[in-house]
Amino acid sequence: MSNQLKVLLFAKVKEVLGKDSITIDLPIDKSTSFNLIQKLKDIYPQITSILEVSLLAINQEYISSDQDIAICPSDEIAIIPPVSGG
Amino acid sequence: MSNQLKVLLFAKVKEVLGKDSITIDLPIDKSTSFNLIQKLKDIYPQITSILEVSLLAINQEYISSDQDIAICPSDEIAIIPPVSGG
Amino acid sequence: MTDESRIKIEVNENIIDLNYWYKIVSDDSSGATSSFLGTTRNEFKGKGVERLEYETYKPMAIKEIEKICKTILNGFEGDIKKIGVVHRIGNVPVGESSILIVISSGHRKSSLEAVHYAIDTIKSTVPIWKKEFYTDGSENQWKGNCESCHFNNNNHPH
Amino acid sequence: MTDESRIKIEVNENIIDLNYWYKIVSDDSSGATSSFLGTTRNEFKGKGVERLEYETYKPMAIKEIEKICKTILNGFEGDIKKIGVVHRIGNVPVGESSILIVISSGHRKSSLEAVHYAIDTIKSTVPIWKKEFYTDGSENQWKGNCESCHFNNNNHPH
Repeated sequence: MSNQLKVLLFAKVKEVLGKDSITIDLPIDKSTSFNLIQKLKDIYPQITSILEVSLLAINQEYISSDQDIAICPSDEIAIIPPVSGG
Repeated sequence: MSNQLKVLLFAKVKEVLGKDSITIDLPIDKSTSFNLIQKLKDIYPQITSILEVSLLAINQEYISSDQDIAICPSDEIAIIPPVSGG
Repeated sequence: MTDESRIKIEVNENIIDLNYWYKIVSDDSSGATSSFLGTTRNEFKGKGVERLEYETYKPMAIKEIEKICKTILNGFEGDIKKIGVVHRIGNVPVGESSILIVISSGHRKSSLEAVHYAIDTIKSTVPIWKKEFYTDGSENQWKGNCESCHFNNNNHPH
Repeated sequence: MTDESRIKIEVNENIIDLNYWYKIVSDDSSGATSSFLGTTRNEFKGKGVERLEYETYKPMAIKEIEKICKTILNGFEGDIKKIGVVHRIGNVPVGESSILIVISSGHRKSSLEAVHYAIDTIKSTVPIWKKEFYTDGSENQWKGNCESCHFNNNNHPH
């Protein structure tokens, strides 16, 4: 059994991957933020360096990069590269 | 011989004296900022307390209150009460 | 007044209308209105800039700006009256503006400091990104504000 | 550009036109425009205020504002582009504005700090005075900014 996690993409990550969202499969018992980021790096090595400086947002809230959080398929997940508004 | 010094008045000083300028006579050898202020206090005791916190401006430049400066009749002299612009 | 009625936030593609936003924050009990307007400059480190292109994760951007506004209303000695923040998205050519922050307060110090806090914090936390396009035709660049380096290391990509 | 062409100062009875002053300081090399707008509040220490009346020693006021503007152009890491300052004189009813300072700069920090410096210094040195008129009919009062206590004693009349 695995979770299908839809991940929203923005800015350089969106541009490099050429789409504004991707779906990642994670085993239900491994459905956490750390594992999601590791899987993203495995599948898309071309965004590894951006992921190093990006944060995850879950349900429109930043997740601290040193915290491993459980993720459900119903969560709204997004990769937030360093922001540059203003 | 004396100097006739025209002094411009503003704000509360102007209001209390009811005019926008006054002319003060000072002996030529005593025509200085200290003597001018003393004479103003002598003639118009009703503005003494305002004069204590005001500055003189000569030719549109502030005069430090601890400096005794020579004044000529051609100078533009003004009493500057505490300002409140903005 | 509730916090909500004292905060107005927009993130959209429209040209920013200064008078509209000053009216939004006007208040008879306010003696001071401070503001910051961010504009596309014609150069970056000596390179000619033609325009910026802004992108956003809009619902989260609005949430993050709301947090900043609420922090401001609760701080600054309770002297803040109203806050308006608008961020333009899409193409912003040189000379046009991407962000306006306008804050009214009883006395000047609080809104002056609140505007400074607002722009610093918006630049570090709100999910909005810009891409710089150059006049010499060289490859456009996604930017990252130094304030937004989420990780304390030096290998950020800007 | 000379210093003079980068500074615009007015002291007059006109209603302040926000857009005009933002246009005055606009500059393609500017990424930031910060401003301060001072407005007549409806109360002073719990007393209802109806209007303020401003008076000035105009030629000296303009000279003093010029000094402040030149100090700003020479400071703030040379990052200041243009400065606009307008002070309204005469009657200014509640909700209307008496002063606008608008400053453009390359980066945000310099104009944000320059606006703060400008309003603090204008309030302490520029020969402009205001009289406060109250809604309860009590006697109107000439004001003195705390910043302008020329003498370091405590017997100032406000």
